[in-house]
Amino acid sequence: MTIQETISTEWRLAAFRQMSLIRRYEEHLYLLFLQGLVPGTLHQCQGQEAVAVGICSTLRRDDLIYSTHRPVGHLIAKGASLKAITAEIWGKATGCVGGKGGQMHLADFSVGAMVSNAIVGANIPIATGSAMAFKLQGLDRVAVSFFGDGASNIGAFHEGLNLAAVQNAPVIFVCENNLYAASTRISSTTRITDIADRAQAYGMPGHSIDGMDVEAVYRSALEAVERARQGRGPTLLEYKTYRYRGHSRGDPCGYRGNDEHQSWIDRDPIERLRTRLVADLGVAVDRLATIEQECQREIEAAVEFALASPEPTAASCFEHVFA
Amino acid sequence: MTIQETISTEWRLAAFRQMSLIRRYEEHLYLLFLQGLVPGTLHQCQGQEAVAVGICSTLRRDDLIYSTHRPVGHLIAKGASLKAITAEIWGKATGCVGGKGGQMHLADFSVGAMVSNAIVGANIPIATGSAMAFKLQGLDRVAVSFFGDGASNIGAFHEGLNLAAVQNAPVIFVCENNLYAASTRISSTTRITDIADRAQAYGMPGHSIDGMDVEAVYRSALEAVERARQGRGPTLLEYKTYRYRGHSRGDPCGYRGNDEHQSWIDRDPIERLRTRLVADLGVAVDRLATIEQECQREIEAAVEFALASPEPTAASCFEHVFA
Amino acid sequence: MTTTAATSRMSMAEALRDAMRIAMQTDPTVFLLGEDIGVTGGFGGGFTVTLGLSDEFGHERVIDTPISEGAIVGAAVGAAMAGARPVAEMQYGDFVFCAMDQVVNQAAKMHYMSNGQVCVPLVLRLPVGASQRGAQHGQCTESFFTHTPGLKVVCPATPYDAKGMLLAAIRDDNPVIFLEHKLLYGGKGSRKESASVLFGTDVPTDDYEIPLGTVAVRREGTDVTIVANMLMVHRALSAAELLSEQGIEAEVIDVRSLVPLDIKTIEQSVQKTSRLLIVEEDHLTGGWGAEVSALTAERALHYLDAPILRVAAPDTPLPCAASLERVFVPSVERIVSTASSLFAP
Amino acid sequence: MTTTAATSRMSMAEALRDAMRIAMQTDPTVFLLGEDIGVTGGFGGGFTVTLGLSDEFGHERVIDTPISEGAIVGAAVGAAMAGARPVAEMQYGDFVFCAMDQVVNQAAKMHYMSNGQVCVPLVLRLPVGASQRGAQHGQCTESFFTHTPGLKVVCPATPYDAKGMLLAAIRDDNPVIFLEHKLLYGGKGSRKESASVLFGTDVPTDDYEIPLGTVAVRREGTDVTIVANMLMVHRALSAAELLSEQGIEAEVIDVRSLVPLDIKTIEQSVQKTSRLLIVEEDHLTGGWGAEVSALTAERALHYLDAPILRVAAPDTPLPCAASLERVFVPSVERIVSTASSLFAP
Ligand SMILES: Cc1ncc(C[n+]2csc(CCOP(=O)(O)OP(=O)(O)O)c2C)c(N)n1
Ligand SMILES: Cc1ncc(C[n+]2csc(CCOP(=O)(O)OP(=O)(O)O)c2C)c(N)n1
Ligand SMILES: [Mg+2]
Ligand SMILES: [Mg+2]
Repeated sequence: MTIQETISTEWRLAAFRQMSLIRRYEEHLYLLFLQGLVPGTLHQCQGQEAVAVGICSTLRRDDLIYSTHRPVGHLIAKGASLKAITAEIWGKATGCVGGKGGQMHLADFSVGAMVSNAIVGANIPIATGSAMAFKLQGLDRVAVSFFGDGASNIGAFHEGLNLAAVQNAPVIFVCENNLYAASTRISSTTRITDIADRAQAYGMPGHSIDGMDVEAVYRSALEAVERARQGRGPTLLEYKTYRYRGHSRGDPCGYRGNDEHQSWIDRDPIERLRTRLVADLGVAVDRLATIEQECQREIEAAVEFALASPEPTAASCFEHVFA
Repeated sequence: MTIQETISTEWRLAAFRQMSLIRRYEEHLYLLFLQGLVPGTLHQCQGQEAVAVGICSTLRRDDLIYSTHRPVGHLIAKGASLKAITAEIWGKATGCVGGKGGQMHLADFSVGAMVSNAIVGANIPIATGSAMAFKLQGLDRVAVSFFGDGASNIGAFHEGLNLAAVQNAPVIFVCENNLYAASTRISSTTRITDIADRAQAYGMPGHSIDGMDVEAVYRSALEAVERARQGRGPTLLEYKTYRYRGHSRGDPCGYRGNDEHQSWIDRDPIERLRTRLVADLGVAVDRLATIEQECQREIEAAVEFALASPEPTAASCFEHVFA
Repeated sequence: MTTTAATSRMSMAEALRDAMRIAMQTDPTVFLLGEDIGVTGGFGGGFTVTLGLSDEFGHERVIDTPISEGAIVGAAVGAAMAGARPVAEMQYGDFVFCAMDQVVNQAAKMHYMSNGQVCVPLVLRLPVGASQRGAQHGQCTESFFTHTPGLKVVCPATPYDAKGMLLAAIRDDNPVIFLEHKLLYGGKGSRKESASVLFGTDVPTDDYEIPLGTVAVRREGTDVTIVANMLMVHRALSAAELLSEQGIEAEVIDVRSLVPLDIKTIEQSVQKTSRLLIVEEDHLTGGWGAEVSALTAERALHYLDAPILRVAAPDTPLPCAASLERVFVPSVERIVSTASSLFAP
Repeated sequence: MTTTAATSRMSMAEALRDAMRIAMQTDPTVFLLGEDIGVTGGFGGGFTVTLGLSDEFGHERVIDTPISEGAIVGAAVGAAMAGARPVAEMQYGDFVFCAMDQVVNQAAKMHYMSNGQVCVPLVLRLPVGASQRGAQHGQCTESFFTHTPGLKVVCPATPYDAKGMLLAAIRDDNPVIFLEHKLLYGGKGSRKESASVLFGTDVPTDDYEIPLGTVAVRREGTDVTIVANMLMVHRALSAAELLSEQGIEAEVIDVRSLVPLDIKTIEQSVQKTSRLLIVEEDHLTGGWGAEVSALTAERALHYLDAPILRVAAPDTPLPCAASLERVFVPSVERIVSTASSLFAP
């Protein structure tokens, strides 16, 4: 029995639900942003849902993920409270970190989602350290570091991957290669095309995978997670994907072409999974529509919660500097 | 005509002279150190002479080299004033940087030897920047960064090589892999054996070469330097070599074995070249002995100069903070 | 400032751009490097400052780098030592910590370590200041640099100063840390910061320099000296108006250059007013204000009629929510009330 | 300090080693990481501090890392957030600039950014101080950290304090920057620093902690308060003896903890002596002494009979030659003459 065969319709329906929740959440926020209703900055992940969902579906609740400035997908996929992250984006007292974090710094410690990091690449050695701590304590937990193509050029990537390899740390490095770091195309910041090739430099396995196919993500992640859990060390997983919207709020994407954009939308991970479920597996179209409506309601409830929540107190600015 | 055939006896004699000067200089210092006569710290390069000499023999005076905490070989090979570097080691006013630098910070700007750097790896992006400036100014000068196996694990290596590659900068990265970073063997700090393999991660040529054979060093360097000078970009050159003495003053090398040590001494680059000159090319043994005596006299004169030189003035402590 | 020169209305972002344009026109060794600064169809850096410059000067002189802060500064150091005049940008000032070795151990020290034989004429531009992006995107990092010998540290508060000081900084033979407050850029359209305070003033279109190492007395007064920089200059000026209504005339000094620091002018002002209040957005403990206070306590102690007070950001990381950021960043009200307290009987 | 406990003569290096041994024995989540700290047949770090610990606790708990300062601190942050108590070492304090993002943007901020939901109980050990190795191997880096909210910063001056404070630091739930002066290690044999001043004192062999956040009054006096840390405590004490011969009785306060800072004790001393002299090996401008001065100018101005003076390293990079280093590092003579000047009519 190959791993592929173990993917059940239930798993696919769950993945469909999560990807839909992420997509619809991000689109909902985008519409609110266009109306000037979202405070602070905004880095969205439409198009990249399959990576977040495929990876996190292989993790246990006590495994840790370290996300980035673009955290919503990862957080939702790991099971974070939608209300708490939404309230955080609105800077409310009920936010997952009490309004101190904002959109780039989301967390839900109850499900192993650590504070997402807005210093590109910084979470790579940090996730490695968590993995080292698991190993030291004899635990079979794993840590995941999410980062982008752009992050693979920073020193922390090099140092973190090398240390993880030599320490045989139970960590999985997930590079979402969406071809751009902000406005800068990958071809102008490195001469290689597959970030996964860098794994060789550390004597670590590296795989470059279609990030628009949640099943491919799941299978590759499962292998890497099991490998890590069994004490056989880290893996670098690169997923080719695309961010549909701008890098951050108000980015009109003048640096990339419509054709390229469309070619990725044509491979949309959610539509691909919908087709598979409906055409190949005979799931009723309505069942998926129901799921989507449920997502929508959950999103609206989360936004309502956020809007209705109180501002943090002035005193809370001074709290939690020291433990 | 292959490049190999262009190596002349004159070239070999010059290389023999330079390697002998380096070796004898370092050994002379070592003996003085044992007598407690050398101030400050001491990082010596006995065993690694072929790399310094082979590389620098392919450089022009106006090419820049950036050395490390272990700079003597590189500096001598680039033609630096022996008196000025010796006076610097003794902290004298006549030192190449007026006593401000000490053993780890030697320079001779008249021959393109920049201040050697004691932050491991830091000179990698710096050399890259000099190369970028040459390119910007339309000059055909090149920059060389020397560093060790240990340095290949620091973020600056990664960032510097990647930037150089993508900028097509005329820089040559020379990794002297002497198997140890201080007391730590390379096998415990990375899972790969050839640092040159890391070049692939940047789409850059990388070569692993015998660093105990000055002719092999020369040939590989010539190719890389010409490549850079012609605007075809950087190269990573790794040389397998060995440091005969301790990492720094007073290191008894308890972390490595005598057999290993002896196996490298058996391939000593100076003795190898002597054999080649005498046995293959018919150079008289005496001629080499004369060269060695000349080196010895030069060294003694340099030390005398240093010892006889005045201390820097107290006022000079406050000079040259700003230009 | 020659009053006959032609002027044009410029935001600080435009004034900085104008300075870089003139510097690049007048000196072929000047070049820019940073992330997203020259991409065609892109942003012109995080705050539009370099917009259009790659069209004018080409991608060889407006270099889009990988996300490699250490190599950005390192390459600038190497280029500067090899005869060029690089202007490096961190997209946000906070990222300079990724490049700190190159700033502190390399750029700052190489002139000294070479015993004066090489110079490191680079400019490192750092957008600083709170702007609702949280703890890793809004720190005021002045005092990490003022404490590092070998670095000049400047921080203009107006478009006019921004242009003249950037030109002077690029032409200076030393490494210059050039701090730019995000809320002072005054950019237009979607990339304007929401709480911006300064939208444009008349700036000469020609080539001029403001000597580094000078302060600017923005308002004369007899009762209290308020020393501030960047955004806080503007808040101090607003505070001064309110204080004036209470009968307190504040002298407001803009320390647009922190290193070198014109402590003489501050000292003279304190001798006149006998009271000193320092206002900074940097954290209180060990901010540049501590040094100004210490210098005053050393040089002018006997002129003082009241304790030296500081209004600064608290010793907490920067929180993100607007409501918390307002608590964090010194406000006009805090400046007024602290200044008033110096006159309490 | 319980006087009944068994003691043993220890250098500071030995006292630190003893602290780590006890911490590792009493808590299985404590581990060490750094360069050359555990290699069999190796050095035990740059200054023998960890010598033998890998034999005792294995290479899994005494981890020799690659030369990757950023990853050393980053891994410590991640390990600390996952339930371990890492003790990370920079071989020389100067290399911390390679890891500054992890210190300033990560370690210091994560507790706050998590709204108190995670802790970062790590210790970062930094050997500091001039020892004839030049500009990149001898900086005193205190004030980069005292200015970063979220970090505790401590700097023992004696073997007894070193052991008790390291134990407290390891068990503290916050990131603690632990500065160790090279000339105070007092190591033996070939790895002893040539100008070492402190070779060994009686230190309890049992498990004890010195609460972080305390200062130690090393000498009582009525005429001038001298505040110093690390090596400078010893020089200040020597200076105090010479001053005493001039009839000046100095009170010497060892600020072994810079964050938290017990400013109260300093203030009370100044209220008694009316004179304050600060002595630090860090650069003058923006050193921790500036903050102590500023706090005093704010809280105790009216008690002062003389300007607040600072004796510090100059604002130059650290030169290497012994003759220049002697000019750079504050000497007993400079302390004496500056203290005396406070009494000039
Ligand atoms: C060290 C650092 N440098 C620069 C930035 C500014 N910045 C934020 S996101 C980003 C692009 C990141 O690209 P990538 O890693 O590909 O992730 P993506 O945004 O595509 O998800 C940049 C340059 C930062 N946050 N941190
Ligand atoms: C950033 C940094 N980390 C650590 C050190 C301390 N250190 C000096 S030399 C050295 C070993 C360097 O090894 P390698 O790069 O192989 O060069 P080698 O000494 O073998 O020539 C170390 C760890 C340093 N100088 N800089
Ligand atoms: Mg990307
Ligand atoms: Mg080596």
